[in-house]
Amino acid sequence: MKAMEFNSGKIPVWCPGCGNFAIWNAIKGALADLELNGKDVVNVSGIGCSGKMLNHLRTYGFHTLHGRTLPVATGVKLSNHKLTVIVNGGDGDGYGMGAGHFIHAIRRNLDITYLVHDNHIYGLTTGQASPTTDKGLKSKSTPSGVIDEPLNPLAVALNAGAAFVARGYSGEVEHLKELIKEGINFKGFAYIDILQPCVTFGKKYSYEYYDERIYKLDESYDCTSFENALKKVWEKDKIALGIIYKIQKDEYTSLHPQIKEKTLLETTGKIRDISEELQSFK
Amino acid sequence: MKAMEFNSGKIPVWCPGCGNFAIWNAIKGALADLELNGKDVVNVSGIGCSGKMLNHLRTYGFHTLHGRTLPVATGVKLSNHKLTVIVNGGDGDGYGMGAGHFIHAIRRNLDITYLVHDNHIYGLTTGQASPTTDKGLKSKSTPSGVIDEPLNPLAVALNAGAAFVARGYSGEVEHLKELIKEGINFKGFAYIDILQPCVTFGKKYSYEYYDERIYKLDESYDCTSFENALKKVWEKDKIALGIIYKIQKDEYTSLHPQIKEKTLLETTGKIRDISEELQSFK
Amino acid sequence: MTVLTWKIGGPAGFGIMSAGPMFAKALKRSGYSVQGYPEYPSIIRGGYNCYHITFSNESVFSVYKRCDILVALDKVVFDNEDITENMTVIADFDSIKLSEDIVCKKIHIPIKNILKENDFPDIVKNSIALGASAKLLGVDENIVFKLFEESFPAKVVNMNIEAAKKGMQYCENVIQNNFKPDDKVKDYLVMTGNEAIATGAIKAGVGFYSTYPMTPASSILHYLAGVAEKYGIIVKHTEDEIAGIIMAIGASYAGVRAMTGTSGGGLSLMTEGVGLAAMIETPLVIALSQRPGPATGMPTWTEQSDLKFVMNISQDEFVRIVLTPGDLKELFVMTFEAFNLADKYQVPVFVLTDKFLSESHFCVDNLEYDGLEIDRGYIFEGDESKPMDFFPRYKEFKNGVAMRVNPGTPGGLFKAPGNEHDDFGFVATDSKTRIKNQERRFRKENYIKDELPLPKLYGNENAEITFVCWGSTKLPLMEALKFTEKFNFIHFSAVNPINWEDVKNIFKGKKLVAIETNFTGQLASIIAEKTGIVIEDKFLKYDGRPFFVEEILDFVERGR
Amino acid sequence: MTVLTWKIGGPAGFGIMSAGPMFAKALKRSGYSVQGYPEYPSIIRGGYNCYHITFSNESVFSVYKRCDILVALDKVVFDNEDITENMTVIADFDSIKLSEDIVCKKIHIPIKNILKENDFPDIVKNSIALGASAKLLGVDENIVFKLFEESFPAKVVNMNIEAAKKGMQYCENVIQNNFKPDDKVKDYLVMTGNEAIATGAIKAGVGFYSTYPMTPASSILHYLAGVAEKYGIIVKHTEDEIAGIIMAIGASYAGVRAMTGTSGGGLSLMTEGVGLAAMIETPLVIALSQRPGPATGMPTWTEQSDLKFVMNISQDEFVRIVLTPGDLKELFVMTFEAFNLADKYQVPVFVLTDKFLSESHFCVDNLEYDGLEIDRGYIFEGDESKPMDFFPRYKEFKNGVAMRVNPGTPGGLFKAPGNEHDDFGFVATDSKTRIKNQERRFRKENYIKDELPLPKLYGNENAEITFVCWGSTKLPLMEALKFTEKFNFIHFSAVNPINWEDVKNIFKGKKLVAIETNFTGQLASIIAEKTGIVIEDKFLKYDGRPFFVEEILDFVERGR
Ligand SMILES: Cc1ncc(C[n+]2csc(CCOP(=O)(O)OP(=O)(O)O)c2C)c(N)n1
Ligand SMILES: Cc1ncc(C[n+]2csc(CCOP(=O)(O)OP(=O)(O)O)c2C)c(N)n1
Ligand code: SF4
Ligand code: SF4
Ligand SMILES: [Mg+2]
Ligand SMILES: [Mg+2]
Repeated sequence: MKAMEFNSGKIPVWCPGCGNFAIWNAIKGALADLELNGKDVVNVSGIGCSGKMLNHLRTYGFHTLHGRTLPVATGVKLSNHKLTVIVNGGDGDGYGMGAGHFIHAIRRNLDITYLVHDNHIYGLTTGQASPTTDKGLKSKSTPSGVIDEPLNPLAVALNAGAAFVARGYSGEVEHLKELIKEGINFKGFAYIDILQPCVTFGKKYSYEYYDERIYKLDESYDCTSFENALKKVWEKDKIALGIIYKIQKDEYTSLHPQIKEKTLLETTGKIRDISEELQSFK
Repeated sequence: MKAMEFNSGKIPVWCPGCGNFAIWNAIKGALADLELNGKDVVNVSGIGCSGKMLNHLRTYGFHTLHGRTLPVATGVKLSNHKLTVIVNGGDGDGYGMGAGHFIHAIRRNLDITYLVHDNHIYGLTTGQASPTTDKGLKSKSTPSGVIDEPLNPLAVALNAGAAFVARGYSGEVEHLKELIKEGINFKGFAYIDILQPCVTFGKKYSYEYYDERIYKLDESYDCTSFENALKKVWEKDKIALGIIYKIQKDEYTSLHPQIKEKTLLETTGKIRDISEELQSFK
Repeated sequence: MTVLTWKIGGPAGFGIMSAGPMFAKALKRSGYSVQGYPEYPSIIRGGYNCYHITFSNESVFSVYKRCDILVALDKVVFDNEDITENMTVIADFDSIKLSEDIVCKKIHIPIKNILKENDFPDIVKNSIALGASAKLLGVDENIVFKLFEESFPAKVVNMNIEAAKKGMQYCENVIQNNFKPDDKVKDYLVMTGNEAIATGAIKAGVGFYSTYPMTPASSILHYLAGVAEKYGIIVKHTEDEIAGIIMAIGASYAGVRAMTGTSGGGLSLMTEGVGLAAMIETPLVIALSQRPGPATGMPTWTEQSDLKFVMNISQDEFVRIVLTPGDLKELFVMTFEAFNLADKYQVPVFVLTDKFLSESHFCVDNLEYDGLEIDRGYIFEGDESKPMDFFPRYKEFKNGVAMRVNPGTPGGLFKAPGNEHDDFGFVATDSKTRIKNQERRFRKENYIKDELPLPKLYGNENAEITFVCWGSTKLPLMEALKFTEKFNFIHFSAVNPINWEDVKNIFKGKKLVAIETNFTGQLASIIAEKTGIVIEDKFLKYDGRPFFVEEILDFVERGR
Repeated sequence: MTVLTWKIGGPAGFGIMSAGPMFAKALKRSGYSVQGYPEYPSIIRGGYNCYHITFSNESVFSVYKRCDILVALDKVVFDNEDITENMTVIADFDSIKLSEDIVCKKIHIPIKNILKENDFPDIVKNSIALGASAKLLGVDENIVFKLFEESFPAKVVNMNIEAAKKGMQYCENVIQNNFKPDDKVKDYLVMTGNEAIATGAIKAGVGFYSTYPMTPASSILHYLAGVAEKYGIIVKHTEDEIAGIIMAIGASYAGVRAMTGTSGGGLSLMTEGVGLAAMIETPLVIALSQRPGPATGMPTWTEQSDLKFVMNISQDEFVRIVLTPGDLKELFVMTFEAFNLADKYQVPVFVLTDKFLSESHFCVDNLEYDGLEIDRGYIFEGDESKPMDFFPRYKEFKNGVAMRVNPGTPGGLFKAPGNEHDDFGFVATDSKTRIKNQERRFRKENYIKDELPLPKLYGNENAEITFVCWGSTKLPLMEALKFTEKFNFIHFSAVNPINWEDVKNIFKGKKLVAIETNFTGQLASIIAEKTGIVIEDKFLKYDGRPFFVEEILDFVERGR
């Protein structure tokens, strides 16, 4: 399938210029390049402008509750590990409401790809501060300015044990597409924080802001070093794009003898003989 | 008040030898040393063996829902910042159910002291695995062994922006007491992970295990360095006790002009003149 | 014609949601009673937004299906609205394909050209339309210009005034109506239901409001956040709704008047917290603005479908107060009283509203009453002589209620436990203590009952049909009542706990028809549960829209 | 005497909770019907634990207040139990202060000395007591020894056998009873309610079980985790109950039979998820084991107080199936059928139990029936010719139900949305679609009704009093029915949706008394809501204990 064939046919309702368009294109491109068939892909989306991605992909889709993408994705993947599971969510969705699931999903290292559309704001609900919003920003819910320290989600992910941590940018679609491909190919939990300008509510974090600061990690960067990665995620002023950390760890499905061969979908749902079980109660 | 006077009079129901006794003594000692009056202290406890601390202190107390200690503590402290707020919870309570609140409480840096009784297990519900349980441990809920990577809560806390990160140990009551005093004196969110042997369900993490590995940080250690701290929390084999990281940051109540002088308790709850407000709707 | 209706529509992002309310205010300042109703999808750009105003020289309460004057800011309006012959439509007909086929009273305004000629940005379209509308309806232009000054940044005020003037040029003929503007009305307030809740809470001395934003409750958060420093309130947008309610409980435990507010999805997450507040008997006010579900449902639409959820929320049983105000005054006063009830009875108090009531604009003469007084209930003042003593915080003081203690009070030490407990708050599970506590906690109902308003009859006592309603459905019924004597209605502004024997009397001899915006008839269910009276006739609507006045009149005409 | 009762008590940590059930099994293997009931606090050490066994040569169903033979492993037992003259008490009376003052039939066993003399560790106290009890009741010692072999690590088996033998030495006189053991019974099963649920789920082909541990539901998790690899089930202890239910929904969406289970507090956290399952019409089975609340409440005690919570859980309205089985067979079969119902109707199905039913042991002849069949409902098989086509997953196929599609199916693409949606699952909020969906989703109720069991009458048709009950209260009533003809009872093993017109017929002419372990009479409320029949007489208990047989007989004797 070609990238275009992954269009669902619904016209996106993002604001003109919104960074979500680029993410959309990158996902479609990645699916096409990897020669995946839409029927074998499940896109799990959160609630937010980011979550509307779901409507625009010709794949299976699950529009979860706000903040609950990762548990859905976990259930889906464990039940049918032949599916490619791609998760889209916002910074509010994933780092606010969903922060606990994020940490625990990382611990599991299940083979899914998690794309966070990090626009440093709540888009859909008209511009409240998110966990990645800078101190001082005035929003509807913080009219005197945010006073909570912004979260560095990549640093948290790394220290929670993430095996694949990357950063992409809506202004670099090709690069983002390649990252998503790497994420899908990675056998484990691939986490990609995507710098996504919100042209309507995201004041500071514009394309210009990012264009001045981003740079791409190249061959010379060793992404298997935890120290390197920590330095990168705490870097000030400049913003590194690319795979910041990637190591091999036990992938979660592989730790389940239940699904070594066939999927759970194939092996369960049939009546079982439990006479042996009942014997033990005699 | 003397330490003993902080006994509530209820006889503890922890198992003989449980690490919670030491934490109890350390808290009472700290309160006494700091010459605090029990009426000015609120102890917020989670649900678990750890949470039973509440019953044994002659202070105000709030037995929350499982996992919800930190939001309660936040509400209490913002409402009456003259109170000393000490939070006790378990590793299941705080790092499982409460992981999201933990991260967001850290971002706020509110002046409370958070003691996690980290016994690497669910005590009260008879020994299921917790987020800090090692891989491979067989428990009632993981009879074939845990397959999730254990969490390093101190590393996560540091990277979520914690300003005070410490580690104590039930086997070192005096040291723990001093830590708790430092925590209470710290103007901000003081987080202390306490190694607490569970003599009934905690197989590996016994007093012997810890006694062989712990060492205390001394003067020579610079706890204001993030790099140092990161190294300490990721140390293998040996286990550092003491203040691992401590820096000064804006404390949360101080960022609220509403409570610059008097407490919220003192200034609100009275009928307000809202004629000016209503005028704007004309 | 006793009322006129005006509507403005366009794509999301066109500023419909500021132009509409502004025009409602303009009409009010001209001396008309107004009611404004917004519709919009959960999308930042691209969907269809509209704002419908009903106005008259007599009081208006609710929204009609009918639209007399339509302002079409864009061609999408024609895809979304039924254009009828008698409608006056203000639009740039040049830029609409096949506009010849549209049959209506056209007022053509060459918006596109005006923009181009004057080098105006797109966003002033609204002001052009408002200018035209003002002219058409005889609204003094200075009222409009004044509103611009109040609403827009100084540097764009003049541009918008210029734009409005252009609009006026194209619109000479004033719509015929025999309205006599009422000078009194000019001083009335125009506000949304959520604003009435927020101001009621401010009046009541609220100290702490914490929640997570969720349509249609978010504007309570926004409003309170906006005035937090001015009134010394702490307002928190928390990491999720769980933290939202739990923080508020913490604040209340510390002695501060605390509140949270959300919609159904958020309330779902708060479920466990509601039970905690009940168990530790800490006062808590919860504003719930309903929207259609289940789950994410239809975030920007309206329904009254969480009543039974609220009546039964959280595990096990406990007393909760459920208030269901039906208009601005009730919202304001009941929010105010909710804090008193919470403090006096130490139970969770719900103030229910819905998207229609929360986000629509209504007119009210005034909200400052004499006689609003604060009652914080029984609070132990302390005993300096034995500062470290435990206090029987959960021992009955009066009417099932025990004395509260604010931490910090000498001699008031106690434990606030989610567990069942003895008088001091220490865990207890013996049979006697449990029974004593459950009975004491429920005893409060007997006293609360006497404080809550009974359902009230509106209209002619002997009408053929008696609608039974709650919450916002009062409004379309009030409006419909102007046109017929065939029905009256009974409105519940509180549902629990109330004196159901009295309700039976009120019902006596009436042909009852339940009218609710939900699928099953939830109040009707509760009535059956509490009284055994089964209301067979139900007029239910569950498409996310409020009852339009015409629908009620139709129903009454049809005879059922 | 038709039944005997035996009880063992001691501090937590003494092994009461393994000794009790073991002795129940010993009695069953001797040919007696048994019922075992544990009581313990939410503490690992120090509180008072006890385990009460009722047994007879006829079927026994439930627990008595009475205790005929008490094994007191420690002096705390005397603080917690009412000792009566006729009681036989097995204890080390030497180590009990003022034991002279205790009036009862004493069987003294010098446990302390036995331990010391034989160098036994404290933990074998139980085995000494079991030995004595076996002797006293005429239980063959080999049955006891065999149980030790099955239960204890090999290296301590002999020590325990020795200990039991010592106990036997002190206890010669066999209690008089005219029981004739029944050989059939020896082959019966002894299991807890939670075990019946777990085995029912296994039988039904469950593939995924995810939750967070919470008493008294945890043992379902533990049981399933224990056999997960054997049966190829994935069992997850998740970070919280929210993840628990949401993961299960994800699994079900992927096509796997999925289940979660919890108690009230956990269900509170799952509230939003229940609505999600309903909105995306994904099958889900939820086992709820009730305990007293509100909030943390009394974690290790029993109550039936979440029925109305479940009936109304989550925002807005949707069809949910509520099953309320009353004994092991019903639990097993209904859990099995819950999966079929969930698959066929694509709605959440609740299986309610409570601590009493979940953690007590009961006797049942067998649980393997013919006729249990799996029905996965309508599933779209795919269309290879157009693999990338969207499929109308939410278009009615039959009886309100649409065809499910497992992701991966060619030509079955769709969106599963928490939002209101069109046939393909894309967001839709227009009035027509909303109405169509709500009506279709609710239409299922008409068909489910016909599949669920109606309440069933037990006992003499013409008895004076007819108790109305649900869930586990069936058991004490069954037991009490042995002793009197004065009452019969109607048991609801399913509450929603059922055919309430039929229920009215069943009720006709009966003097109804609601009997429930909760404060308000929740089933009675629901009956009033659904039928208008108000049951004024209620026999309610809300102290965390199940109804004891004597209490029911007393009530019946008193005539109300
Ligand atoms: C339980 C619950 N609470 C609140 C909401 C309302 N809500 C929907 S999206 C959203 C914030 C979205 O922010 P983010 O995740 O950053 O997504 P973005 O729109 O920026 O892509 C909120 C608060 C909801 N749907 N559910
Ligand atoms: C919502 C909810 N889910 C589950 C429980 C049951 N529960 C109580 S304590 C606990 C685990 C305690 O573990 P931890 O926090 O580590 O405390 P510890 O007993 O080890 O000190 C659980 C699962 C509960 N009380 N509430
Ligand atoms: S509000 Fe922001 S994130 Fe949402 S669609 Fe518009 S630009 Fe994109
Ligand atoms: S179970 Fe473990 S944590 Fe709990 S009281 Fe016993 S030793 Fe302490
Ligand atoms: Mg965002
Ligand atoms: Mg623990």
